[in-house]
This record gives sequence, C-alpha cells and structure tokens, in this order.
Amino acid sequence: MDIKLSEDQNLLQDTAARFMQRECGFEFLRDIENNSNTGFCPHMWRSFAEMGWLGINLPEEYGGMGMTMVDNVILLRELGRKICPSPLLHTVVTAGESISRCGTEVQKRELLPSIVAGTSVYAFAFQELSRFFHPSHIRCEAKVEGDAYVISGRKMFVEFADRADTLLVVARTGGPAINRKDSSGLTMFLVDRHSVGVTCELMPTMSRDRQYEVVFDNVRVPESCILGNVDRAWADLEPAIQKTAIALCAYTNGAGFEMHARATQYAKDRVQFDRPIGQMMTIQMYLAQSIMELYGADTLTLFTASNMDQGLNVRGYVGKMKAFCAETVCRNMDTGSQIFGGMGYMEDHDTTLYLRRGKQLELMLGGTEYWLEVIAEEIIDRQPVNLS
Amino acid sequence: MDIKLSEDQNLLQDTAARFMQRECGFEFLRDIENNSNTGFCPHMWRSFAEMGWLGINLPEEYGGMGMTMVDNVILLRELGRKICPSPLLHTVVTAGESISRCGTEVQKRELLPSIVAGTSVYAFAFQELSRFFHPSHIRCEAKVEGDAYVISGRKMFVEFADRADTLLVVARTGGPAINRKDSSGLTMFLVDRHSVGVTCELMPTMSRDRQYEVVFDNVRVPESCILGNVDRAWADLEPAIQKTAIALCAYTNGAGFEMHARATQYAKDRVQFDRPIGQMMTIQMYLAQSIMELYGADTLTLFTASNMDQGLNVRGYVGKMKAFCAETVCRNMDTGSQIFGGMGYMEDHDTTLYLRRGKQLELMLGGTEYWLEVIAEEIIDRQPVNLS
Amino acid sequence: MNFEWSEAEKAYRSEVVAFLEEHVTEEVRGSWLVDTPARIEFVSKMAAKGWLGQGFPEKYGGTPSTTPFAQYILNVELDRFNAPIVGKNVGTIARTILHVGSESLKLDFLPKIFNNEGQWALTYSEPSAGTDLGNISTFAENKGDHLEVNGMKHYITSAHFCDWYWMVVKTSHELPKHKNLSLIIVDANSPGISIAPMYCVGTTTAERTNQVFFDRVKVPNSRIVGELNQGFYYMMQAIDYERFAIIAAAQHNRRFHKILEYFKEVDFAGERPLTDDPVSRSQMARLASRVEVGNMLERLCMCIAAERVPSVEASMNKAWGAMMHDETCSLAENILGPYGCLAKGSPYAALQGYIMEEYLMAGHGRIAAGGVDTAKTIIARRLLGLPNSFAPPVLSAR
Amino acid sequence: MNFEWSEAEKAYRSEVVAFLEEHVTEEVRGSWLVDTPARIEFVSKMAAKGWLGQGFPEKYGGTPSTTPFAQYILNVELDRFNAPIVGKNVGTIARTILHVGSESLKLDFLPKIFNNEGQWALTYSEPSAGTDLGNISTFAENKGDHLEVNGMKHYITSAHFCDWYWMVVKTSHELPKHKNLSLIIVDANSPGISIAPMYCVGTTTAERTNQVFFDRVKVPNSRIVGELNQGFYYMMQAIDYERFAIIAAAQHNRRFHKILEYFKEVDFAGERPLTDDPVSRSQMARLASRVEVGNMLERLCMCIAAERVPSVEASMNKAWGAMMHDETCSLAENILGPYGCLAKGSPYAALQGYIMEEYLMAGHGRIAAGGVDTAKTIIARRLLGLPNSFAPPVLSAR
Repeated sequence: MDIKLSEDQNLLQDTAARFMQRECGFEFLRDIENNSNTGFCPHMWRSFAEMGWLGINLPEEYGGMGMTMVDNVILLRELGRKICPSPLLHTVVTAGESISRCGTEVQKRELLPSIVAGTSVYAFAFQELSRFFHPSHIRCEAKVEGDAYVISGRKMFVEFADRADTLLVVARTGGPAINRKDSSGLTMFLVDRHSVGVTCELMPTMSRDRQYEVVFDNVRVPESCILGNVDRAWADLEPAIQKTAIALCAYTNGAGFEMHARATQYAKDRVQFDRPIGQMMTIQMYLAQSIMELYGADTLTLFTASNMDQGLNVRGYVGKMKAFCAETVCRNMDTGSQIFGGMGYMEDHDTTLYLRRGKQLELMLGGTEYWLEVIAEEIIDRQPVNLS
Repeated sequence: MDIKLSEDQNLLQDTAARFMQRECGFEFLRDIENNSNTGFCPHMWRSFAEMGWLGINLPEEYGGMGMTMVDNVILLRELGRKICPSPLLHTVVTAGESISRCGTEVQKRELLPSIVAGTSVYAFAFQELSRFFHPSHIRCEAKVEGDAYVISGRKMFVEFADRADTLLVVARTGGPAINRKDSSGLTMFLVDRHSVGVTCELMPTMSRDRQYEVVFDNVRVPESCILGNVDRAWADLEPAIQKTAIALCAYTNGAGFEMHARATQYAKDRVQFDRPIGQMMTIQMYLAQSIMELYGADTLTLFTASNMDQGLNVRGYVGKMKAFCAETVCRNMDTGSQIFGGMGYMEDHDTTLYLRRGKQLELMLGGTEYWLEVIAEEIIDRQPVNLS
Repeated sequence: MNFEWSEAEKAYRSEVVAFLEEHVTEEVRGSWLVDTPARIEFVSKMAAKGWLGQGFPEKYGGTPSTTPFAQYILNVELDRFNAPIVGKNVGTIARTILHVGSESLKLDFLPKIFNNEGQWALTYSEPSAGTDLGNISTFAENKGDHLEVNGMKHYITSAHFCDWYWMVVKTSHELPKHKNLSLIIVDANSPGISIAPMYCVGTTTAERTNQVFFDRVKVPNSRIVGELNQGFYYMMQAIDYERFAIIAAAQHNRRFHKILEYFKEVDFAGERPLTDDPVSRSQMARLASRVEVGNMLERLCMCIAAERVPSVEASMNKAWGAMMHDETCSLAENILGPYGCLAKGSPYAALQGYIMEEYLMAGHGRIAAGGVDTAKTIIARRLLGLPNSFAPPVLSAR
Repeated sequence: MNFEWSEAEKAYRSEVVAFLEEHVTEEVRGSWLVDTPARIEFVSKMAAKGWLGQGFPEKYGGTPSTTPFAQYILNVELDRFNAPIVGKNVGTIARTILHVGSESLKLDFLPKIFNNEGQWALTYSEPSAGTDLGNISTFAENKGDHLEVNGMKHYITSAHFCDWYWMVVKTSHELPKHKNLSLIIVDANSPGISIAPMYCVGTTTAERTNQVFFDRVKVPNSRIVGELNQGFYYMMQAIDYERFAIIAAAQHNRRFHKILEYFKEVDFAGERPLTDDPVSRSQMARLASRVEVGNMLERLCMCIAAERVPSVEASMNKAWGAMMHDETCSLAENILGPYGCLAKGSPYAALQGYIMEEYLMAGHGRIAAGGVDTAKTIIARRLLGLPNSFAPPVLSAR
C-alpha cells in the first residue's frame, strides 16, 4: 500500500503541471472569459492531443493511451489547479467512455481516433428543466419515424454545445418515467451539431463558461446514430457518468488545492498589527480544516478511481466522493477568499476566478442531493454491511 | 422599546435567583438524582407554592397571580440556571393553562386552586411510541361505554407520572388519523393517577430525571373527566403546548447561560502554557459564538412570550423559538464541556449535570423536526409575506 | 420590558411609512448602494423633513427629535423599503465634526450634511492598512498654511460621485504608531486626485468601489478635523457614534423572504422545491428560525440603545446578519442546483441573477466592516472579559 | 500508487483474521476499554503468536516482521473486530525503552511486554498539567540510591489493574521548564500509592479512569528511563513512535454502521426512520460520505507510513475521527427524538443505551489525546508552515 506515483505518473503530472504553469495563467483565463467566443483555446486543445491526453483512458487499439482512471485523476488535478477550460471532460470521458463501452465496432473505429486526435469535440446533452439529475427527469423525446428517429426537446447546461461537432443526447424512447427511480426508456444518440432543427443559446453563468440551452426541434437522425441499446441507455451511461464524476472531482480538488496554497501563502505574507495574519489561531483553524478536507477529498477520489480500475462496483464510492468533494471544494473557495479579506471579492483579484467556479463546480453533474440519494440507495436500500 | 425589567419583575428574578442559589446546589441535584424516589423535592415544591410561583400565569379569580408569560420566562430562566427539577412545567403550564382555557367553571374552581397551593401535581400523557410529536401519532384510545370512557393505550415520557395526582391524557376518540397533518379526533381527559388499570414504569434517561411509561389498561373514567371539547382537543391543547414550549425554552436558556458563565470563568482561571486558556482565539470564538446564540435564543423567547401576552398568533414564533433554543442550548452544553477539557466528561464534574441535560432538553416536547414542520406550515403553506 | 414602540414613536413611524410609500420609487430602491439622481432627490426630500439632523443643535441645522429612537425607526423603515439608510454622513462625519471640529467646520459642513448638499466618501483603507489602520502610509506633509497629501487609498465606495473625502492620513514620521494619524476633509475636485474603479466580483455593473490616488494634493489647514495627530482616536470614538450600524436585520430578512417567495412560485418542470422536497422544506424552515434570531438581535440592540451604546450587541447583530447572508445564499444555491449558477441575462436565472450575485458577495459581508471573527473578538473581550490574544504570558516561563 | 495490500500482506491478514475469528469472543469484544481476564488471555494468545514484538530485536523478545505494515494490519483487523488493539505498551513504552533505556531495563521489561506479562499505565496528566505537561508538579526527590515520589496524577485509565506506572515526574526545582522532567517506571504495589476511581459521564459501570496519589513512594534509580531530566524530550519523541495511533477509522465506521443498521431495522409504531423520512435519509447519506473520508485519511496514513512517520496525516485522521464520533451520535440522537435519551435498562433504549452513552462521550473524543484544535494546530504548523500563534510580533511597533 503506497501513494507514490509511478515513474510514468510522475512524468504525466510534471508535464501537465509545467504545461499549465506556462500556458494557463490568469491573463489567459481572463482572455478566454472575456474575449473568446469558444470558451477554450483550440491551440491548447491541439497540444492536449499531441501530448496524448485526449486518449488517456481510451483503448490503445483505437489510438488511445489505455491508461488508468488513476492516471486521469492525476492529469485532471493539474488542469484543475489552473482551472483550465476545455471540453476534455465530456469529449474524452463522458463520450469517449460511452462509445468505448457500448459503441459498435464501426462506431469505435470511426469515432474514437478522432477524439484522440483532437478533431472531434463532443457535448453532453443530458440535463433538462429540473433541479435534479435523476435520469427520470428526462423528457426530451425521440420518436421512430421509418428508419430514422425524430428528436424533440430542450436540453440545458450543454457545455461547449456551440463548439461541439457531436452532441451526445440522452432522449426518451420508451415512454415516460413512472417515478424518480425509474431509469428505463432512455436511449443515447450521437447527433451532428449542425443537424437541421438544432439551435443553441448561451446560458450566462457565474463561471462565465460556455453552457448552452439546446433546442431540438424535430431533429431527424438515422438509426445509425444510436449509441448502445435502445431504451436501456442508463446501464451504459451510468458508468460513463461515474467516470466523468471522478474526473470532475479530480479537477475540482486541483482547484481547491491551488486556492488553498494561495491563501496559505497570503496568510504568511500579509502583515497586520505587526504580525502575519497566519499567526492568528482563527486563520490557522480555517486553513487546517480546509487542507484536511482536501486531503480527504483527494484520497477518496484516487481510491474511487483505483477501485474502478480494478473493475469493482464503485457506485457508493462515487456518490460519497462527488457529495464530499463538491461541498468541500466549494467551501474551500469560500474559506480561501475570506483569508484574502475584501480583496478576495474584487472582480480583478485573481482568486475570484476560483471563487466564481466553486459553487458551479459543486452543482455540476448533479447537485449534492442527487448524489446523496445514490449513497442512500447503496447504504440503506441494499443489503446490510457485514461488520464482522 | 426597552428590555428593562419592571420593579416586580426585578423582584421576581432576584427572589428566584436567591432561592435557587441557596436551595438548588449541585449536592442537592446529585441527591435528587441518586437518592430521591420522587425526582424532585416536595419541600421545595411547597416553597414554590408559598412564593406564588405555582399560580404565576393562572387567573387571579382562582387564586393565581395572573402574571404574564414574560414573567414566567423570567422565573423559569432562573430555575433553568440551576437546572432545578420540579413538576412545574406540566402542572402549572400545560395542565394549568389547559384547564384555564377550556375547563368548565366547576373544573376551574375545583382544580386550579389546588395547583396554586401545590397540593396537586399533574403529568402530561401525550407522547407515544413514535419519534414524532405530531398529534396524529396518538393511538391511545378512549371508547364510550355507557356514561363513561374506557382508555387503553401506552404513553411514553410522562414526566413525574409516578408522583402525579392527575394525568392529563390525550386520547383518540374520533377514529384514526388520516395523515400526519390530521389533528382531529382527540380528546383530553383528566385521569386520577390511582385509577384501576393505570401502571407506571420508570424510563431511565440521560438526565436521570423521572420519565415514565404509563400503560392504560381499560381505565374507566367518568365523562366529567373530559377537559374541553370531545374530538377537538388540539385546538385547546396547542396553545397550552405553545406556552409550555416558551417556559421550557426559558428554562433551557437559563441552563445555557449558566454553563456558559461557568465555562467563561474557567477559561479565565485555567492556565496552560503560561496563559489563561481564554487568551486563545479559538476559545474566544467558541465562547463568543455561544453567547451570541444565547442572546438570540433569550430575546426570541422573551419576544414570543410578549407577543403571546398581547394575544397575537405566535405559532410561527414558537416554532422558530423552540427549534433554535433547543439546538443552540444543546450545542452550548457541548461547547462549555469542551472548554473544561477532559474534566468536562468526568461523572463527578458539576457541569456534566448540564451536559447530560442538554440533548434531552433539546428533544423534549417534540424534537426539532416537529417544530421545523410547524415553521414550514407557517412560512411556506400560508399566504406570502408582505415585503413592502 | 417592552418590545413595542410607544404611541409617539408609532406616530412618527406612521409618518415615515407614509413618506416612504409616497417617495420610494423603483429608482430609489435600486440606489441602495450606488448614487443616482433619484437617490439624491430622495435623500433631499428626507432632509427637507428635517430627518437627517435629528438630535443635532439647531444652530448647525439640526432638528429636535421626538424620540430617542427617531433615527432607528427611520432607518429600520428605510431598510425595509430597500431605500438608502441614513448612514455615515450623519452617524460618523457629522458627529465627529460636532464633537471635535472647529466652529468654522461645524458651521460650514453640518448644515450641508443635514440638507444633503454634497456627498462624502469615507477614505480610510490602504493596501497595507486593512483591519490595522495603524499601518496607514498616505502622508500629509506640513507646508505652513496647508498640507500636501501623497498616497493611495482603496475600497473607496463613493469616490466616483463624492464631493469630499473624509480621510485619515499620516502626519508625522516621528511619532509612534496610532499617534501619528490625522483626520482631514479633502475637496474631491482638488488638483492631483485621480480615481480608478474596482468592481465587486460578479457584479460588473452596479457594485463599484474605487482606488483613489493623491499626488501632491493641497489641503488647507482649516480642513484638519480636531487636533493634528489625534485622528486614530477620533476614528475609534466614531465607532461608538455609529448607532446607525445596528440596522442589519432588514436586509437579511428581505433577502430570505424574497428567496422564500421565489421558491414558493418557481416550478421546475412541475417540481416545486419547497412543497415537493421535504429536505429543502426542512432546511428553509431551520434557516427561517436563524434569520428570526437576527431580527431579535437587532431588536435587542434597539432596546439597549435607549440606555447606552449597544456596541457588543451591534457586533452580534452584524456578525449574525453576515452569517445569515452566507447561509441563505448557499442554501438557495444548493436548492436550485445548476440553475443557481445562472447569471443575469438568462431567462432561467433565479430572480434575474439576484441569488447568484448575492451568493458571490456573501463572503464579503463577513469581512466588510470588521468581519464575523472581529465581531466575535469584540464580544469575547468587551462582554466576556477575556484577555487579549496577543498579550504576553501571565506567568513567567520557568 | 496502490491502495491494496501485497500478496504477503494479504496472507498475513488472512492469518490474523482467522485468528481473530477463532479467539475474539463476546467477552473480548467487551474488553475494548477495560481490563478483564478474557482480555488478558486474548492478548497473551496474540503474544504467543509473536505479534506484539514484531520488528523488535530478537534478543529482547522481539520477532521479525514479514512486512512493514504488520502492526497496522493487525491493529486494523483488531479494531474491526472490536478487540483491544496493540497500543501504548508496544508503541510508546517498548519503543522508548528500546531507544533510551538501560540494557537492564531492556532485558527486564521488553520481553515482558511482548509476552503480555503485566499491564502498564501511562501516568502523565495532573490537574494543572493537561495539554501543558511542562506544568507537572509531582516531584521525585533524589535520595541517593532511590527517588522519593510525592504528588498526584489523574486520568490514569489503567491504574486499577496495572502492574507498572510509566510515569513522568519533576526531578529538579532549579532547572527550567521542560528540562526538569524525568521518565520513571514505578511498581504499582509500591507502598505509598493509593488510587481513587473517576468515571466518565453517563457510564458508571465500564468507563473508569483514576486519580493516583503518591505519598513518599520509593523508586530505585535503576527505574529511571534514559537520562534524568530528559523526560519531556523522550515523551515528545514517543509521539513520533506512536504509529499505532493512526488507527482511528474503524471505530467510527463501526459506530456509524451499527447505528445505520439499527435505523434500518427499528420501527417506531410503523415508522422507519430512514425509509419513511427523506430528511433523515439524506442526513445519513451525507454523514456516510464524511465517515468514508475518515477511512481515506487512515488509508493515507498507512500509505505514507511506509516512507516516514505520518504525523500530520495521523493528526488529520484522529481529528476527523473525533468529529465523526460527534456528528454520528448527534445525528442519531436527533433522528431518534426523545427516544435518543433513554439509558441502558429501558427496553426502548436505542441499542441498549449505546447511542446515548456514545453521544455523551463524543465530546471527550475531541479532547482526549490532543483534541481537534490541537490537531489542527499541528497541521497548521507542520504542514502549512504557519507561525506559532504566541510568537512575538515580527515587526517592531511603529
């Protein structure tokens, strides 16, 4: 049992850290927020491809690196430290994993190499007009019409939809959900973003990232666009969402560590009443509580990834990880800002980039109540634990 | 607007404080816990009567003092400081108020003077085998049989039942409750504790107070024992419970203030690392947070009592008061114990008398979830507030 | 004990409410934090009622006040109407001038303040002097008949529309810390002053504050408030004048109820957060009791204010209010899920982005004007009598 | 990176588990905190397996250990089985004797410890010396060939069944604080020792600790551990030996799961707390994630222990565990409502009073062995490099 990185992991971490340090500074982030119409940097995206990051977990036979989820966590943590904007999460993890899991041989051969090469961007069209994330909330419908499906509905928070080549759309093919626990009747479609009837509208957010409302107005797609089994998308999609949650938590934890490091440094440097403010026990308690939570969040994320790599059922761990990391990191952004005093709330101060992302990262991919329900299903509704 | 006590209130407070200081020390409390089979001191109870405390809110025409609920708060706060054990709460407040509100003229004339004189003790037989306090949880049944009622069921947490002369029993006469919000179908009975079929069994508690399980096995009571309207007890009982909640919170707050004062004094006196521990910012933050909450709890209790004295609808305030005071005071007992270090958890240390009562006081008369539901009904289910 | 206003106070309050109902327009409501013509006009109307100078001597433009609570009653109602309260101009500046200013400053500035002629900016904070004002380095050099001011101030909220800076400067290199500061009044249009905006996070339009640069700015000696090098002590005393600061609860109440009403109405694809979700319902109920405690702490301040300056209670009130700001917004965000992150401009944004913007600024509230921990330190020291954390050991080591 | 045990470690663990399945009886489980014949017998069986002296030199009764994790694996499994872990005897006393004790102390006591011959009591705390051991006043006077000990110790958990006191005493009136303490071993049956029980709140039967009075107790000079007046430094070093202290999560896990299973089964007049009450369900789920974090912090300690002493991580683990003790019991009490307050003896008491007793002692966990705030101070100083709170100002005033 050890937490040491392998040589390859060390190399991955160092490369990512150096790249981020060089390419993803605050000026760059401000520029992406204020002046880019893409929300990320296409040049940087190509660099990601060149470094092999876009194939990190994808199978080697389709051009991927075939690396582990733990490796992914190591990479995403570095991206998160610098809150690097990119469509990696849903392109590589959500879509890449879904295609790898349940795509046909033709789909895999056709689609995965272009993900790895950085020539396809995917967006994930799942969330609808509900506060919740349960699959039962989906109402967007896909009706059979001859040898095609016609999709109608409205998807929200489709990140980078406007820049995506393909939308991974989860739609209802098997009739309405009976209750909140009903995850049946859903099918995944890979929809060309430029299909007739697809319109995107930017949803302005706290992070100033690129979230879109996407309307599907009788969008006709051939049967070949179906990914996985008709009416049974959730069985394939849930593991992909679990991987996405792990990657998201890794990113989030990275952001938390960076904010914490900046706040700690400031506590050492800032002198008031002839003492560095970090000498105050109150400040020490805040920073110690924060780092303790971050260590816990980080270890839980690595552990969950490691269990997933071993093919174990990680549903309960993913729930606990997402619930804890999300709340913890958001709280850490708040604590960090408090250490900076009034400055921590000025638009021009660098750490407000983190503050603005904290809550949004917490609520992405399902707010905490959803993941608590996942935990509850695992610990309460299942068999009792053997306490020996 | 001022928070000054009137001359009479000052006198009441000083008298109560002096009496408690003299009569209700730790040795007395330990003795009551360990050696008394009554759970309170009958001598002291007589003194209460002599000082008029047992008639504090009861109408003057029946021998009471006709004082206000604010006066009651002032008195109970002093009793609470010394966590004085007595059947005052349910005898004077719950039963006294119920009888005053809805007793017949005969009942009032017969029963109230003996409460004032300290010759009758009442116990409140309400709670049953449920975690909740909603009136719908009551299953204890009273069936008409000729000109009498026959009561069968099991009541829990009937404080001082064994010492009571009369049990104020809330029983179901109008069929089972439809749902949790259904408060209909209940009737109050004043049952002689020595009636055939009544048995009491002590329920040992954290506080080591005198809570009883009371079983009613076909207990036959005449119709004259009914208090108030048949099937509509809740309308009469709820205001009595509200008053009881105010008095309980006053008592609880008093206990919180005393624990806080003791912890603060200890923080000044206890020297470690060449400094009084109260010099540490961490300790200061605990004690400051606590006293702030106690001031809030106390003011909210006084304000609620004052509104009740003016005849206003205080349901929402009572909910907020009970929810806040209960949690706050329990947390304060914990914080106080923490200041005392390991000593704060030794059986022989005086403050553990407070620690042991904290949680129990919090959960008495309905745990916090019940009162949160009362708040929710008032703020969510009723008309919107005018924000002007 | 009495939690209600007297008849005279009720009558005054009715007058205030009637006035506010007539004059608080949408534009006035929106000017709570920023200056606008509507705001100036509104405050001038209050001035015309004689409400700004209540309790001040008539020779300086003051008016007699009918009750010791007049100022609170006015501010509570202003706050309830979301209109700008009577704040620093009267509470800090006018009171300090009255207590320590020269006769000419009194005659010159007090009537202006009470008539709402001109705006003021409190000009204290510097990059290295935040909570510790002893660190101030902006220097005013003695040039005979005037001072020459050089330096920089920040977080000067009113700088972009003020007429005068109410400013603290260092006036001696020799005297020890805290004995080397002076209060001065600086004309905003003096040559050598320049300003640069700073915006609060997430609110690029309304919530602006400023950096102010002073480059060889001349200030006549007559604009020195009180004695030279006594500025720090005047500022400390002013904290005890700031009775207006005890108004804190109405904002938090308004925020809570605004969000509560929103949750009663909003309908996410048929789900209503508070009636369909027992968890949110219970959380909002608990928060309601905590917000109510804020009202109680404010009421406690007012009860005590009739007797003495409620400095400890005001600290509680402010700290609690700041905590409620945070708790309310965090809970609202969590209940909203991803929809909580939408900004103004999205048709799906909760209350047009209000909740999100309030959420972002919630932390600032815990810091601004002292912060929760500072308030607790005041409580620990003044109320509980605990020793200064940085005091030396009480026992010698051995 | 590897969160799993190696094959060799798994084999060892299987051996341990098989042993525990055979030997951990109900009596052993119940002896987690108190001494009983069943406990002594059980520990002696472990000793016979050579498991107590793993990693110690064979000449002192030690046994080679198959893996650097042997002691943790053993303790984690012991803890999981609710059996007494291998603790202070090996982790503190044996290690300190090995490092600084005389050869005769090593030959005399180490084999006894590894064979479970005799029990030990850590004897540090005094009324005026809690967290600050520098304040110790129990004095051992030099009487030539022996010391004479006078004074009083408290919170001595094992005093009523121990054979030796592992004790710190003051040995000089002249030397400065921290340089005047010595570690000694005192026979429990020495004339002049008397004890008085102290009970933990709410548990008048099992959880006992003691006051111990020393009245002219003679201790031969040969029982001084290491050098005279170096005791404080030996104790500080021992903290870093206490790798066994990193075992904290299993208790909290067991407590949480025991309560969770209870809530799944208990039925209050037809209401099941977790399936009929969405609020309790959500609260228990959140707590589950927090308890899991405790497991992670423990795992982190173990991962790091292969490389270095995980002192900061152990502080995190202990602090988190203590917080979970509190959160678990408080939540359980709230879910139970008034039924949470019933004590052992009531047929309605939750888990026969277990939850209530655990609730009462939850605060003690945050204080015992350092406390949460002390752990955070260690984290702030050692990990984050923040300065000592009581250090003098870095800048001279002015």
